[in-house]
Amino acid sequence: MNPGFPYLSAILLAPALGLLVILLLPHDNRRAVRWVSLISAGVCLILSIYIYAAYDRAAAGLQFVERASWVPSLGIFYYLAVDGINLPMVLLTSIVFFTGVWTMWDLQHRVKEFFALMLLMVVGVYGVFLSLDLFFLFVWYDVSLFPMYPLIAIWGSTRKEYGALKLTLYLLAGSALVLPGILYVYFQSGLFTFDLVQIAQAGLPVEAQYLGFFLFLFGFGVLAGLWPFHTWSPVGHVAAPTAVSMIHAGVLMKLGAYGVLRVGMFLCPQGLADWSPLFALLATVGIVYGAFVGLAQTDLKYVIGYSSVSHMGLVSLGLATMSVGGISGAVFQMFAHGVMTALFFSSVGHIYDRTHTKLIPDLGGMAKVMPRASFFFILAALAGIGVPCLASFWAELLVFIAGYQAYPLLGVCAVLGLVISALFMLRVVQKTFYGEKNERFAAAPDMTPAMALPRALLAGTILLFGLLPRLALDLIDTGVAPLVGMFK
Amino acid sequence: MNSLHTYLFIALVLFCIGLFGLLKRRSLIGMLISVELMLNAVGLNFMAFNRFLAPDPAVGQVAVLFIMGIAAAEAAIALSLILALFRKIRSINVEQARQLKG
Amino acid sequence: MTPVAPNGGELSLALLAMGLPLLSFFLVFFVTRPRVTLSCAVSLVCSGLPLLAAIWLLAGHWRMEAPILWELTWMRGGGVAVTFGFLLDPLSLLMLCIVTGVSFLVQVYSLGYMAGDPGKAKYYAFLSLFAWSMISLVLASGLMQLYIFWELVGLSSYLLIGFWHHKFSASQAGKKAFVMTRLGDLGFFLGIIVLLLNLGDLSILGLNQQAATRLTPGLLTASALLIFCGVVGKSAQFPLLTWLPDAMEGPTPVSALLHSATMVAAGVYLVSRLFPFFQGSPQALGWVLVIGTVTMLLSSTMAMVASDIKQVWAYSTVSQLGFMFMGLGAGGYFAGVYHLTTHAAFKALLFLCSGVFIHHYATNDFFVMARSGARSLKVPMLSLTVAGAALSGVWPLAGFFSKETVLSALAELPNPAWLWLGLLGAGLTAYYTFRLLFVMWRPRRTQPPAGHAEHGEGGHHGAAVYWVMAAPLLVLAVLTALLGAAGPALESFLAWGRPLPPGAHHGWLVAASVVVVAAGAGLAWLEFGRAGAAQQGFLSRIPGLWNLFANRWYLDWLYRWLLDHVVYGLFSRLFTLNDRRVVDGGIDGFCRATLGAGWLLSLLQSGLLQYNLFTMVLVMALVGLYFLLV
Amino acid sequence: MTPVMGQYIRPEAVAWAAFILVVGLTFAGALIAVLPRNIIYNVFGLATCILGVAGLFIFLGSEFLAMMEILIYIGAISIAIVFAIMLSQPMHVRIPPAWRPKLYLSFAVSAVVFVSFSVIVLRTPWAVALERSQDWTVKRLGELFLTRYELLFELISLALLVAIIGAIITAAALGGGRKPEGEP
Repeated sequence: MNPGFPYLSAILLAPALGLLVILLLPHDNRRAVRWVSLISAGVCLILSIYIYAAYDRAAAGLQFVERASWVPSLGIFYYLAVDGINLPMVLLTSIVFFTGVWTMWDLQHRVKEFFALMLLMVVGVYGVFLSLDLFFLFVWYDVSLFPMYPLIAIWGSTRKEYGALKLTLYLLAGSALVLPGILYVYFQSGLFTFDLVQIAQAGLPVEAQYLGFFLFLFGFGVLAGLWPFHTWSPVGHVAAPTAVSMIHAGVLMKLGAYGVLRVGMFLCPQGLADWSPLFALLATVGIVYGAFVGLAQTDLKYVIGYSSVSHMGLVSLGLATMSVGGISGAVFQMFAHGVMTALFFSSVGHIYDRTHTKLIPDLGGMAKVMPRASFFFILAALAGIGVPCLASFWAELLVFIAGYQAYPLLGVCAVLGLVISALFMLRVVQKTFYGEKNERFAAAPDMTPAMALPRALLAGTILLFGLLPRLALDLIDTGVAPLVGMFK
Repeated sequence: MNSLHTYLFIALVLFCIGLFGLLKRRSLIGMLISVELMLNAVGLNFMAFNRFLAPDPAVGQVAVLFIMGIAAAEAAIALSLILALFRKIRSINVEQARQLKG
Repeated sequence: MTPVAPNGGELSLALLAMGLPLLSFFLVFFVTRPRVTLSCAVSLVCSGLPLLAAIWLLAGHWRMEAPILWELTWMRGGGVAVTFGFLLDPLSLLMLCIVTGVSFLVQVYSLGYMAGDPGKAKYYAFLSLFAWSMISLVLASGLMQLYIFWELVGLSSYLLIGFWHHKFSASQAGKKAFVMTRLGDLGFFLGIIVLLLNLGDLSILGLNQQAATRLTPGLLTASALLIFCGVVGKSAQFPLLTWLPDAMEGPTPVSALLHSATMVAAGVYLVSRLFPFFQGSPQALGWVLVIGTVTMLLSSTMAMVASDIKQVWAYSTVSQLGFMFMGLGAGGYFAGVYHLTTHAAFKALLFLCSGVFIHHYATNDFFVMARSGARSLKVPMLSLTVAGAALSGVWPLAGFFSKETVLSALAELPNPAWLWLGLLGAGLTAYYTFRLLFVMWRPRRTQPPAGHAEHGEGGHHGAAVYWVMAAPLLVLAVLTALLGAAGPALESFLAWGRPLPPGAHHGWLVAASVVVVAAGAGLAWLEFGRAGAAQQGFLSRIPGLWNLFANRWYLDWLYRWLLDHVVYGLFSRLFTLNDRRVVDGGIDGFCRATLGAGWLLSLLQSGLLQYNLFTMVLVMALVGLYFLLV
Repeated sequence: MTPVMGQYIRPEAVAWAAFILVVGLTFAGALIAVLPRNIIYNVFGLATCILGVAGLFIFLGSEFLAMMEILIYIGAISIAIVFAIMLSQPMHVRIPPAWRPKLYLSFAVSAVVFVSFSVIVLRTPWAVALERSQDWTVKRLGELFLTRYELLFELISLALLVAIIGAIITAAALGGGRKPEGEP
């Protein structure tokens, strides 16, 4: 089990080191700041791909384990490991982070601060995904949340202060449920350890799981955009700058779902069983509701924001089914949606940068003006609709099957959401990219090949995992199967 | 005349008059005077307990002497503050010193 | 019937047919797009080779005895496995030939039709994508694979309909097609889930052999009907039929390929594919029959008043698909498949001929075309006539024979009403077909146009272009003329070469259908063909009916109303309001309440020392009292 | 007091009269210290009240304290207050009457305190120490100050010193640099 080289710590350290170097760099050296960010992101990406490939699928379980006691008297451990559940998330973070940094290459305003905050946020995200210690998990969770406020409030657009404040308040409110939850679990387990695996193996008292899961469900659920705690997310997406939207919708929202899965479901499987009907109901309402609200939006980013609500509803529905298929589907959906929504936001970001509008009625005929940006957006939209051979199709397939099996009525409603989401995605595509082009933007430049590359990386990921879903699902299954065993 | 309760009630009345003054007066000096009354009431209480209850009659006197010392110090500080405040807002009316308003 | 594994040759041929178009799509779309000629060449090669492979496979397995099956696991997750593979049996081989054949001919034809279009390379990429999806659909070994490619076919249809996406109507039509078929696919998908959860096996062979015994009748009917929902969407059956006429916004070759010969026929193919499964539930077959009949009659009436040549053929496609479902619903497996085969030939031909006219005269209105001298284009005109006659069911063309098989399947039913309705439909078909043919052959120059002229696609091009387009017409015309003779051979092929049960032969049926067709054609002659005819149908004298038919029985209006008032007006608006007012309003209200409470509390901080003292003293006194008394 | 007089006037009666006088002096002084609006009256009221309290201290058996009371309160504090008055509020400014509700509120609060403390006084079972020393002398007081209460004694001295320095600094520096009018 000892890999020799601490790959996971390296992933955690690369952005942290990059952050330090950036802080030491002079203010006006934007070039160096960008390169340092990109290199640290690239190192993360390469390491992530390596561990994704090197993970032994036959052996399964936790691998690349690094465990050291940190505060023995309180039972706090520095405990990093990957399994089938968080490995895709780490890969997702690396991809989105790398492309996000690249996408923001042309940023001119307070470059150093921007990249420093972004690196800080990403350190937190990696920390959450890699840590198996509740204490560290919570600390990283908050580290990843707080840079959002300055990132949105300084570099954002449309109603940025409002969006930033709303987002921060919501997420802190969620955090305020998670912390008592963690402490509750800590004391109820009677082990006085923060080691998640130990607590999960020992098992909590059944009556404690009811409250415990409730706290985790709604605490993390806020970040996962669980209906009706979702309104921060479209507002925040709209306000945030491109790369932040990408990381935010692509990765941060996954933190919430991951938290529900890793902390809530691992520690309180019985609690999930009690709360599952409500969880599934809220998820389904989110799916349908998000799609319907998305229909009425006129701002491109709002549309994507609501599609995120809808798609994250699918993740929640998958988790609520308590079956291998559903949870695997949910994890895969997290991955697929992360890549897809990053592609969405990076394309919209380009359009917004060039035209300074993201209002759908103002645009039109963009496919002629910006063929590359349009291609990437349309590809993402098709992935969002659930077109086969694009990654999210498989995830949705699994979630729908499991959802129908567990809750037939909700499953049918969720599938209905597919039609609505097709309607609103295509409506946006039609109004934005098709039709007569708006002469005002006729001269707006398309993406340069260099800027198309990160988008192509995202698009390629969608296609690769769409054509070869086993690349991810075989791995995810190994992580999910033991969890489902705990429900029995 | 020779009962604890008598003295306690005298002290209490004195204390309440002082309190009334403290709450009512707008002049800071007036408030200071009221505080002095209350301090006296407390000293009286100490002496009463000293006279009727305490095992060592010296202790209460010590306490009263301390109170007097504190009162003197307090008066000095308070008066200097009042003067400083007066120079700032040209008034010793406490209702005009509203910088603490939330 | 136990399947056998393919030998090396079969495996490589089938994979070649499935893989080449995908390769072509990626090559053309991502690599060779800037070089148009190269792109066309790549695409043509990659659609020609599958055709050869298909013919080779068909010829090599003409007397096959067991289906050939090859599968691998595409996706596996949580007990659900999706396989990717192919199943070669007579039906899939026949359909493979149809698909690759029409696809290849259309690609050749498009060389001329799309000449000069700036997006030609992209167009070929999309055609390749379509070919890949359709071939993989046809060869699918499992229902889930079929569904996946079914969706992909929908996607390529969306892309091709909206190919000229700068036209609002085109992008609108593409969206409409996608969403309406999606609506049907919803049912299909649920049907698959029901089958998966109750059977655990989605292989087509397994379904056909075991579903009837392993499922309760209720579940069987339910899943069959759900799957048929998908068919209704894809094959544009009632009530989801209105997307197909709109889909004519796409380039004409696309209409020929997708919206007449192959993609819309996928629904018929699916029902045939699962025919034993459907037979397990008489109710489900009954619904197939009902839906088919309603669709056929409804869309025939719509075709009777259309003046856009592509619209006529679009309605006719819907109606003929309905006719196929009548055949299948009546239990005539061969009837449906045979009509599908002949229909693919003559309908593709009809569209391609129309494309030549549209290309030449830059209009879609056949009254205008005729006045502009459409008669002078001999090859398209003759082909059009042959194909039209085949569509109407004129002996000895292919349509006559396939229509006869369908009608005889209907005649087997205990209730004679179905047969009468079928004959009525045949008469209507003859009427609207000959109406168009007579208008085209005998234009009235003096008379004002019966319909308003629309600007069609294309423009005038040289002779080379004309002949590139005309060559596929000739091939298809020959096929249309000859396929009728292939009926018995096809029937025995589809029945695995076993001797056929002697079907009841209805001699009077031939006579009846001839009479009906003659009546329809005669009526058309009276109104449009004879010298001095006003070229106005009897329907134009009945405004109520005319409006009903011209407005597609107000189905579109109904959908528009539902979309505007229910989806947008009710749900979307209400949910948005809820989001703004209730959810957001609640949270914002909570925040404002917090601020307000803070403001209220700040009032207590008057800055007046004595008010603070009041509180302090009072509280102290009361607390002291409390501790003493309690 | 001669024995002759003692026949007519009993010492207890004299003591009673003196006690009532002292209590009256205390209350009257307290009221004068609180009620009139003119601040000079208040200071005199305070002085009167202090006299009364000093008398009460004598009744309670500590002449030394009575002396100290007069010395500190009247001799130091009242004089300081008079100085402060002279340095601040001009005498001729008319002081408006107090705001009525505030008056009532103050009274009510004081009344509540009075009632509650009365209850406390009455309901507490005051326990007398079992052994009581009778040493009331100043000598004993001095000894205590220099032995057991040494630290407190020092602290009080320190506090006074600090207070005086602080008062000087506050009055001089914190005044805001604004010089009294008329000075160059």
